[in-house]
Parts: sequence; structure tokens; C-alpha cells
Amino acid sequence: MDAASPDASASARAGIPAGAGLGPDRILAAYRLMVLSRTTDERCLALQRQGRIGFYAPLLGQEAAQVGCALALTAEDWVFPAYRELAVALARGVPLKSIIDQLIGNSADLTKGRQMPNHFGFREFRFVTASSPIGTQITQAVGAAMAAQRRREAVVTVPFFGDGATSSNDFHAGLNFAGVFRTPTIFFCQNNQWAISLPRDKQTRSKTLAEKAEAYGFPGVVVDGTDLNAVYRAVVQARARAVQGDGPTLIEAQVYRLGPHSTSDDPKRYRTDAEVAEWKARDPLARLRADLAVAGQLDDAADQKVWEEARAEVAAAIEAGERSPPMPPESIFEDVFATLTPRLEAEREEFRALGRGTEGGP
Amino acid sequence: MDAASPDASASARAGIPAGAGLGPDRILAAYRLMVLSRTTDERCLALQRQGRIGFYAPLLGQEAAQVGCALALTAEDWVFPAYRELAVALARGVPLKSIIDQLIGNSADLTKGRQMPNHFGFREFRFVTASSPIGTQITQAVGAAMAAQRRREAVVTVPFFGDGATSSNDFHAGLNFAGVFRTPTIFFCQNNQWAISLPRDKQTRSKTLAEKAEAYGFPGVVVDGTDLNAVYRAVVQARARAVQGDGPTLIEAQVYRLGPHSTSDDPKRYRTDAEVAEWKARDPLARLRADLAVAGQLDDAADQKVWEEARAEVAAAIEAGERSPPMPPESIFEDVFATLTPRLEAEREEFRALGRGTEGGP
Amino acid sequence: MTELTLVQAVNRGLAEAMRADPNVVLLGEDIGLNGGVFRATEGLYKEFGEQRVIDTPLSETGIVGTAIGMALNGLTPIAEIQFMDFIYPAFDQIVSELAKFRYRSGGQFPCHVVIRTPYGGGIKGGLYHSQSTEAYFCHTAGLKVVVPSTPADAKGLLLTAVHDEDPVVFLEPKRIYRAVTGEVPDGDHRVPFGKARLVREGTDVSLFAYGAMVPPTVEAAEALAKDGIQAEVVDPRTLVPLDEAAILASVEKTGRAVVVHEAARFCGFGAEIAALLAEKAFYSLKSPIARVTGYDTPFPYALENLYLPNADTIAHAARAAVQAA
Amino acid sequence: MTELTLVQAVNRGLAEAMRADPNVVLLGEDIGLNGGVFRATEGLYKEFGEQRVIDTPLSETGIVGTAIGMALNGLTPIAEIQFMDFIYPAFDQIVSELAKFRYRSGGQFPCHVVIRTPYGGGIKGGLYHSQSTEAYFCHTAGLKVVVPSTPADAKGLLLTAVHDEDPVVFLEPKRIYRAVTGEVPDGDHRVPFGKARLVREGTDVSLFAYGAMVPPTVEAAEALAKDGIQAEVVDPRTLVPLDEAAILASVEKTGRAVVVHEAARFCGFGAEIAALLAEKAFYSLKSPIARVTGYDTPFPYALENLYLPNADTIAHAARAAVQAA
Ligand SMILES: Cc1ncc(C[n+]2csc(CCOP(=O)(O)OP(=O)(O)O)c2C)c(N)n1
Ligand SMILES: Cc1ncc(C[n+]2csc(CCOP(=O)(O)OP(=O)(O)O)c2C)c(N)n1
Ligand SMILES: [Mg+2]
Ligand SMILES: [Mg+2]
Repeated sequence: MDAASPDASASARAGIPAGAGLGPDRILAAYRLMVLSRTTDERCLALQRQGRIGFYAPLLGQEAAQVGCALALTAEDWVFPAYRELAVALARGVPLKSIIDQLIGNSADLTKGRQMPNHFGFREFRFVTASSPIGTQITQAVGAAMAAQRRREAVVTVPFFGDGATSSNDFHAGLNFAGVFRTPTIFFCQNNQWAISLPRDKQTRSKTLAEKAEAYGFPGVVVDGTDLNAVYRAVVQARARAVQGDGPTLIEAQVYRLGPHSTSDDPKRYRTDAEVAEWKARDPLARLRADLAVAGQLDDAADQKVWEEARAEVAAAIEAGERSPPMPPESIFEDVFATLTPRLEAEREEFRALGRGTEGGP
Repeated sequence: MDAASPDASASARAGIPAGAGLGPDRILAAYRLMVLSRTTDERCLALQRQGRIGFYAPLLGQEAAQVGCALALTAEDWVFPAYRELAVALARGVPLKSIIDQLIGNSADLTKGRQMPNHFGFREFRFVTASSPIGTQITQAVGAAMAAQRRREAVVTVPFFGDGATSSNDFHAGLNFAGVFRTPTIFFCQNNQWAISLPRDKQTRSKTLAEKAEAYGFPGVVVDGTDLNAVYRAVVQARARAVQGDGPTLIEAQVYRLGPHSTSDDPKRYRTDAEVAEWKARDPLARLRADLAVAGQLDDAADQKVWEEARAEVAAAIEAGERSPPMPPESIFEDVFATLTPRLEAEREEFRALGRGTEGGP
Repeated sequence: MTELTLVQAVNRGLAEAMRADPNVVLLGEDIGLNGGVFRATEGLYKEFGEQRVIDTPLSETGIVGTAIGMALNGLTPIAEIQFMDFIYPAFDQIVSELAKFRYRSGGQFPCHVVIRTPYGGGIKGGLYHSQSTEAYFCHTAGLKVVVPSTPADAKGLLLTAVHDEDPVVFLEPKRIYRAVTGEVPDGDHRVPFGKARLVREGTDVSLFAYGAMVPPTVEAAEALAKDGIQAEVVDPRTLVPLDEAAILASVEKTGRAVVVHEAARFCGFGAEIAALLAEKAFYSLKSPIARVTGYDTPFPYALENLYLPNADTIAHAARAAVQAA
Repeated sequence: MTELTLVQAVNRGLAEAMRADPNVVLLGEDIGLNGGVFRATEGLYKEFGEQRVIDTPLSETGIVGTAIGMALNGLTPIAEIQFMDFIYPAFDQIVSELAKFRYRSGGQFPCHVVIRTPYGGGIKGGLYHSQSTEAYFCHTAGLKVVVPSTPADAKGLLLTAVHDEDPVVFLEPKRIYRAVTGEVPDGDHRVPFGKARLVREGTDVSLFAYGAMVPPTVEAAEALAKDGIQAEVVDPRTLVPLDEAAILASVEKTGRAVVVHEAARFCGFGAEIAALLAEKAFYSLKSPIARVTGYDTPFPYALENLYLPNADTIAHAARAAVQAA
């Protein structure tokens, strides 16, 4: 677990515990996280084009929603991410280096190169390893909340998911169980208006996604996901409700996926430049920077420095990540079970006998 | 298909096409259907105890909801039942004999003895063969509606399901697709207050089941399911909306399962006699009989006759059903595919060679 | 030792596990006041309360999904799926999540959930109350798959499952829930995974069977004995991990093999045993490997007795194997 | 004849079917304007409109459930599941409903749905964009299961699927969507179900492979030929119905068999072929039946090339089979 332990990197600054409001220091810390996230996105999209990582799904445009939510949680709360929650991980204190290791799938990758990039997870930070199937984390988060309830812990569990995921089986089951068992769960939906090529209004006919909560007997709230403070306040409130035993909340953070769905996607096939431009004008990062400037908390020079530090941190993490050796071949057989079954031992023997994974081996 | 073609039995009287209101004649016909259904329930519970049928799930208490709904539909509409919709089948004109054949699983059973009792189906009556998994018919009904839409037919599709089924995956997917594609579907939920031993308020926290429709962008209505006319009117209205292109409706008919969940169930384990007594006072059959008596449409002698006719029809159907020979052994191999694959032919050969299904065979 | 039916043994196993560890919780449909539709959880609601014997809404997706979340957060959930035929709404959670959590997280998030479910035919359950689709789960890397055939094994394997660290699919042969009784050790009785049970020794042919197929297989062996054929009966007990050594040893001795199961034949578990033998016991084999199984059709209702293997059809195949050149 | 990639052949097959019959409709995620994430439906939205190329909400349950309803009511739906790894939310509809509708209704409600889905590894898709779990579907009575390995077969089998009367699970080897090109007959080209393709004749050993495993198997055969070993390569093309006669005939000739697939070995499709041979070609077999397959682990990402069979590992197994006593 060494690679993931908190260090002095910029991202670790997010470890600040959640207080009553997002004071000046924490807002600045949040801004740094958002810049770090944006920088990582930009670099990783380039890395993918250069063939240095295999895949990438940016969160461009969703930074305020992710950071605002994450900063309202405590280290004891559980995060159940989808595959786009990089800024959430950073805000929980996950070192950027650990994330980059997963994107590369090197031997330092805590998930041991088992999954595509973006599907990271960090036990230490109660950031559960993501999977690809849409929505499955939602019921899981509810179950984790039931376990916390049973031990009377004052923690919440937070599944992150998109507008598309509201159509999944687990959305329905998860919200229903949460309603019935009044679990301390905050369902955090980033409605980024698109599920790959399907626009929000073809995903479902409800007026908002938030109102779906009523079908399960608890409140849903809509929040402007480009507004860091608004998101933060909504989550603080939901969290208070939850730990008081008043049950779950569904939060719909309205954002926009400014980039492609992933590096495999070409959004020009299905949406207009005009629509993108409209939302670009509401870029959460620009918005926060403007607010900070007006408040006299960030001048151009200081901003410049934030970006430079971020770029340096990203560059360093990539350099280190690329220097790490690859996963050892026989690691394929680990972690299927707690210990190898005889069948897996025999297959590993067969693998060895073939010389697989060795120089010149098949 | 011979066994299922309409005949002159009492049940065929339901074939009367749906008009503007439920006039005196049709109300009387409805009453006859409800009595026939009640009589069948009572006889079949006894038959099961005697080991003459293997299983039975009564609809005691749900007769008005089923008959009221079915009479508001046309012969071209599609019914997607769960396993409790005997009165719906009767009201669509299915001969009681065909139903009894399925309960027995004899050679006249149109479903060829493949399923447990209650899981009947009749192509001719657009009454789709039921399955056991809860909720699966809901998305199917939506798909059938999409096919009708494509051909611009003025028909609706009607999935029947219980309060428990609102928790199923297919409820969520089905209602969502129906909302998005504005399908001509009437989601007919018989909330009989129990899903085996789980009471309605532990199934979900929403105030009504009907309000769940809002999460999918279309209306939901609550109706007193013990009131034949109220159900009929609600379905007529939903049907008119649907064929006009205004989309689906969710109807929650509030009823009570007066009997056990099935012959395998002992409701005394989980509910009080007092609760049952309270609902027994609202028995839909007694209610309708009283209304008819007040209206001068049914005196005691006439009522007596209705019951006697019903008993005679049920007795005749059972007698005929029990006289029918059993399913031929090799029928096991039919209908897996349209024609037997070589593998199935070989297995049938093996079956024959063993003498299975013959006198003294294994 | 107490004389119990198989379903009673399950019940005692659950009670034992719950008494020993407050983190063990049950969840499922109708398992509380009602005690489960087969009464496997009878009395547990009363003893442990609704916090530990949790009646859920009607959603297998929700049952397995929340069970996974509980396991991630320190509980040991035992989920009941009312019939194996109704496990498919939870299939995504089982195959995509439960089976892969440890692997995909590089070992960070092991996920110890036990899923109990009654399976199999012989109770006049028709298409949807009779299936045995163990092969789906056996083919899914990351799941352990257990099928007891005696009351003692039911309790002993269940307690091993609860103390294991991996996800376990625990299949209970409902046909013999009450038809079979036997002595069951009291207390924390455990039967190890990956160790077959030699039900009956023999020299002429090996019969492999598990779950509800063990009794008719033993019956077949007894009938064969009357004809002078000594059949060995081996019950693998856990399909994953499989006691390959015991299976190979038996065939190395007898040279002939018959595999029995209720599931459809094509790509069923019997195929794996046959493939294993055809690879690793090839030179010991004296005759073709036979499979006595359900047919490649859905499970019928009226004619289920003609669908299921029985002592006669098993004995027939064994005789043919012995008589083959 | 036109030279096409495999995915183009699928696309032409879909267009052909839709032109010929207005009742054929497509439904799935991102198949409309976007043309499918692999572009299999490219251009079809433009030609046939949103009534026939239906972008659905993100629910595989909904896709297959509504497709079944469409089929019951006179349409011929072709459903796309974006990746085979995401078919499990629809598993209940496929296994409980689609596969059993004809049977359970006594033939009254046949249910002809074609489910297309890209499957398999080799594209750096990791755990959830690489699976090949054909065995689940093969074990499910009532489903036909098809896996083309050439562009011509892709189109020809797809058109047969569309004109069949039964549910078909149509698995497209995405690894060779573009890596393989070939001549594809124009128009209504059909390839029958249940007829294997003899890819390469040989006398010394039979190699069975399908989908994306056919190219490396042929490569292995070519390497073996240089050593004087004549390997026969047979592609069953349809796993259900299976051309057992062709498989048996090949092994009756060669006496040795190697089965290749990407899926995990345990209870995989290879087990069925091995079991079939161990039963029906027993006396022709000269050496143990080998399986060259994915390992019994979930599908890895970084090391996928070490997980998948390749020409070397296939040739190695074939050599061992030929050298065995
Ligand atoms: C069950 C399932 N079906 C399909 C996919 C393929 N897929 C990956 S992402 C995606 C869209 C998700 O949309 P949304 O939930 O809005 O999240 P976003 O990507 O917009 O953050 C789809 C269809 C999947 N991963 N899982
Ligand atoms: C997917 C699934 N899970 C569990 C069951 C077992 N089961 C049969 S009926 C039933 C309760 C159904 O309740 P409801 O939908 O309210 O219908 P009702 O029986 O009250 O008419 C259950 C849990 C099932 N048939 N299918
Ligand atoms: Mg989205
Ligand atoms: Mg109910």
C-alpha cells in the first residue's frame, strides 16, 4: 500500500477535514485540485494519442461537482466511483502518482494492471475500485451504508454515477433499498447531459433526474454542478441528514461533459459545436478563478503558479510511472481467490513450463 | 388450438366489446365472471389439497380489479399477465376448460405441461403465456407496444403485476422505455398489499405505487380495486390516452390478497386475522352483489342461479380435464427450437432406446 | 451429533455462524417472520432480530448488490435467493462484481459473500422452480461453488463457506431438503472445500454425482452390485475448487467413468469432468465416458420424472460402460 | 463479391436484412447517429430512420425485454449489446424468457430475437471489454449461438440468423473486426447453421477453434506443417447447433484433438467438445485431448497477451498431442 500513502504532493492538501463552510483556504485548495485534475486530463488525452496509455476518459467540465462533493465528506465516508472520478480521488488525498500508475498499469499500480485506465481504487482512502458496468456501484454503496448503520457509525456512503446510470437496474434497486432501510447514502449523480451519444432527454422523460428520488420516498435536489460552493453546500446538507438518521438524498449535479466520452469517442458525430460552446462559457474552472480574482484571493501571477505546479506534478508522476517496471507475468494468477486453488497452481505451472512472460516466450 | 376456441360457456360472455360505460348487461356479465373466478379458486384450492393438481395461486379478492380492467380492453389488445390473472383470462373469453387443462397439465393443455399450474397462455386471446420470474412481462409488454406503434395499430398492451414487482429490474426499465418512446401501454399494478410475506410498506417507501410513474414522465393513478366500475373507468381512460398517442399510464388498483400467496404459503405466519377481516368486509364480490341487488338487477334467486351455473361449469371442466390423457412422453423434446436439432434428435433416440415413458420404463 | 434433515442442518449452520460472529447477517426475500419459503431460516428472526435477518424488497439485484457492499464494509452477509431460477436478475452483480472484486482491485477489496439458494428438480416445480445451472457459476472465475448432498455436509460446508475469504455460491438440493436425514455434528463442524467424499468404494466403474443426484446414484450402485459390478461413487461436494486428484485417482483405478447431474448436458458440469479425464486420465480409460444428465431442453413440469436421471438410467449407463470393450 | 472487413460485413448484412423486410428493426445503445461504438450500424440510421434504428436508454434489461415483446408482436428485432461484458443485466430476460418462451408456451409464442454483441480480448479492454462467455449461452437450452470468423461467414450467418425462427446469440469477434478482410458475396448470402467450416485439411491432429482464435490456430497449423505435422483446422461456426458429425469425423481421421478458445477453461466450451469426443470418438483417440484456452482467472488488462492463446501455445499443445504415445 506504500505507493498510495499520503505524501506532501499538491493533492494531499485535500485531506483537510470538512468544516462548516468552504472557507478561503479550502476554496483555494479546491481550485488547486481542479487545476491539477484539468492538467491531468489534458496530459492524459495527449498520452493516449501517443500510445503511452491505452485509454482515457476525461472529466473536463465536471471538476467543481467532483471536488465540491468530495470536500464535503470525511475520510471515514465511503466513495463508490464510476470511471470518471479522478478529481474525487485527488480530493480524498490519493497521490496523483498512484493514479498515474493505474493508468499505465505498471507494477506500482495498486489494482495490478487488471483493468483499463481510469478504473482505479484505493482501500486506504475508502475509494472503492471502479468497474465498467454502469450502475453496479449504487447498490453496493447502499450495502456499505447498511453495514455502517449496523455499527452505528456516523459515516455516509456515496455512489457516483452519470445521467445514463439512472436507467440501470442498480439505480432502481439501490434507491429502493436505501429508501426502505433509510440508509446514510448520498446518491451523487453527475448529469453531464450525455451518455456517450444519448442525450439526457432521450434517457428518460422525467423533468429532472433528482425527482426520481420521490419514487423511493426520499428527497432529490438539483444543484448547479459548475458551482463549487453550491455543490459543497448540498452535500454537507445531505450528509447531515444522513448521519442524523434521516436517510438518503439524491443529488443531481447538472454539469456538461466538455470533452469526448473517452478517447474511443468522437462527439462530433452526435452533438453540435454550438451546444459545446454554450457550456464552455460555464466552465467551472474559469468560473471559480473569476470568483477568486474578484475576491482578491488569486491574482494572475498566483494563478500562473498554480498551473505550473500542477504541470510539474503531473509531469513528475508520469515520469515516475513510466519508469516503474511492468507487472510481473505470473501476477495474472493472483487475487482470483485469497489463495491459489490447485487448478490455478497447475495453470501457473503450465504457464511457467511454456516460458510465458519470459524473454522470447510465447 | 381447438381447446381454446371460444364456445358457449359462461366465460365466453365476456367477449362483448368494450363500450363507453359498463351498462347493466355488462355489469351482470362481469358479476358472472367474478363468481366463476371465485368458484374456480375455491375448487382449485380443494383440488390441490386432494393432490389432484400440484399447485394453485388464488386471486381471491382481486376479481373486480381483473375483470374491470379486462372488460375495458379489446380483443386486439395484448395482455401480459403474471401468474394470478385467471379472471382476466376468463374475461377475455378463454374457456374455463382450457385453463383447467393447464392446471392439470394434461394433453389438452396448450402449454403442453411445461409449467406449474397458473402459468397459462393463449395466443388466440393475446394472453401471453405467463412465467414465474417477477416483472419480466413488463418490458415485454412495452416492446409489443412498440411493434403496434410501428404498424400504427390502435391497440394497447397491458402488463399485469403486483406490488412486489415494482421493485423488479423490468419495472424500472419497462416504465422508462415506455416514457421515452411514449408507448401505448397500461401498466396495471394490483397492489394486493403483500408480496408473499413482505407488506407493501416494506417493499418501498413511496406513498403510493402509482406516483412512481412520475419518475418516468407519465401519469399514475390510484383506483379502488374492489370497485369494478372505478377500475373499468380508469382503464378506459388510460386506453383512450394511449391510442391517441399520449403515452402510457400506470394504474395502481388497491386490493387485498384475501387468500394465501399460493398453496405453498401459510399467511398466518406473517399477518393478522384482524387485517384480513378488515379487507374481507370489502370483498369486491359482495360489494358488487349488493350494488346489483339495490339496483334491482339481481335478486337472491338469480344470484343463486349464477353460483349454481358457475359450480356446474367448473365441475364439468374439471371432469373433462381429468379425463384427458396425459402429455405424451416425447413431447419433452418439442418446442425447444422450431425443429429438433441433431443433438435433440439423438437425445430423443436415447430416451426411446431406454424405453422411457413406456410401461415399466425408467 | 443430532439427527437432522438437510434443511434443518442448513438452519443449524446459520444459527451457529450467527451466534459465533455478530457480523454475520442474513438477507433475502421472506426469510424473516416467514422463516424462508423452505423454512431454512426458521427461528432466526426471533433469535437475532430484523437487523440481522433482513427481509428485502423483491430484487435479487438489490440483495446481491447490497450484500457486496456489506462485505466491503466489514460484515459477512449470507444472501438467500429464493430459488436458483430467480438468481438471474442478480447475475450481473455476481459475475461482474462479486466474482471479480478481489482481482480487479489487486487484492484491495476482497468480497466475501455467501449466496445460498435451493436448486434442482423433483418437486414438481416446472420450468422456474427446478433449474440447476451450476455450470454458469463454475465457469465464472472467482466464485467457489458448493453442493452438499448430506445433512452433515450441508452444515459443515456452510460453516466453511462462512469462514472462507472468497465469494461462495452455495447450492442446496431442495429435492432432498427433507427426504434425507442424517447425523450432524453439533457446534462448529467444518468440512473442507476441495475434498471429495468417497461415498462408496468400487473397482469396476466410477460414478460421479453431487447434490440430489447422489441418492439415486448410490441406489444404482447397489443395483449394480447385485449384478456383480462394483461401482465407486464419488461426490465432489465442491465443484470449485474441484478435487481433481480424487476424480483422477478413482478413474485410474476403475478405468471407466459415468458423470451424473440434473442440469442440461450441453456444456454442463459433466463436460468438465469428462474433459479433465480425457486429458489427465486418458491412458487409464477403458471405455467412453458417459454422461447421465437432464436433456438439452428447459425443465418440464408434467413429465419431470422422465427428464431427470434416476437409478435406472444411471445403472444403465454404468452397465454399458463396463460392458464396452 | 466485395472485399470487406468483418465489421463491414456485419454492417452489410444488417442493411440487406432491413431492406428485404420492413419488420426488421435494430435497437441498442449508441447505434443511431453514432453508428455504434464499433461502427457496425454506420449509415443505417440515415437510411432507415429512428423508427427502425432505435437508440435506447442505458438498460440491457430494457433492450432485450422490449425486443422480446417486439418479436411476440410481429417484428424481427436485432438487438445490439455494446460489449458482451454488458449482457448480464439482460441475463434474466435471455435465460428465463427468450430461451424458454417457445417451450413454456407449448409453441404458441415463439420468440425470434437476434442479439448481436462484440466479444473477446486482444483490444486492451481489460476485465470488462474482453470477455467471451459463450458457454453460459450454449448451456442454456433454447438459444442458438453463432460465432463467425470471416467476413463472408459474418454476413452469411447473420442473414441466416435473421431468417431463422429461434433466438440467436450472435457473437462478433471484435479483435478481428478490422484485422481480417475477405471476399463477401453480395445480396442475400446465407451460411447454414450447424455446418462446420473445414478451414484446413490435415491428417495428424485436429484443431478446433472459432471466432478470433481461428487466425492464430491457422498460423499454428502452418508452423506445424513446417515440422511435417499436418494439422486439420475445423471452425464449428455455430456452437449451437453444433456440427458434431464434422468434429467426430475429423478426430476419427486424425486421432488427436486440441480445442482452442479464449474463454476460461473450466466448464468452457472446450469441455463440451472434449466430452463429446471422449464419448463418441473414444476408440479413435490416440492421445489426451488438450485444451488451449484462457486461464481460470478474470481477464487481465496489462498482461492480456500472456492470458490469450496464440499460435505458439496452440502449436505447442498440438505437438505434444502428436508426440504422445
Ligand atoms: C451495463 C453497461 N452497458 C453499457 C456500457 C457502455 N457504456 C460505457 S459508458 C456509457 C455511458 C454512460 O453514461 P453516464 O452514466 O451518463 O456516464 P458518463 O459517461 O456520461 O459519465 C455506456 C453506455 C457499460 N459500461 N455498462
Ligand atoms: C425474480 C423473482 N424473485 C422471487 C420470486 C419468488 N416469488 C414468487 S411470487 C413473489 C411475490 C410477488 O409479489 P407481488 O408482485 O406483489 O405479486 P402477488 O403474488 O402479490 O400477486 C415472490 C417473491 C420470483 N417468482 N421471481
Ligand atoms: Mg452522462
Ligand atoms: Mg402483491
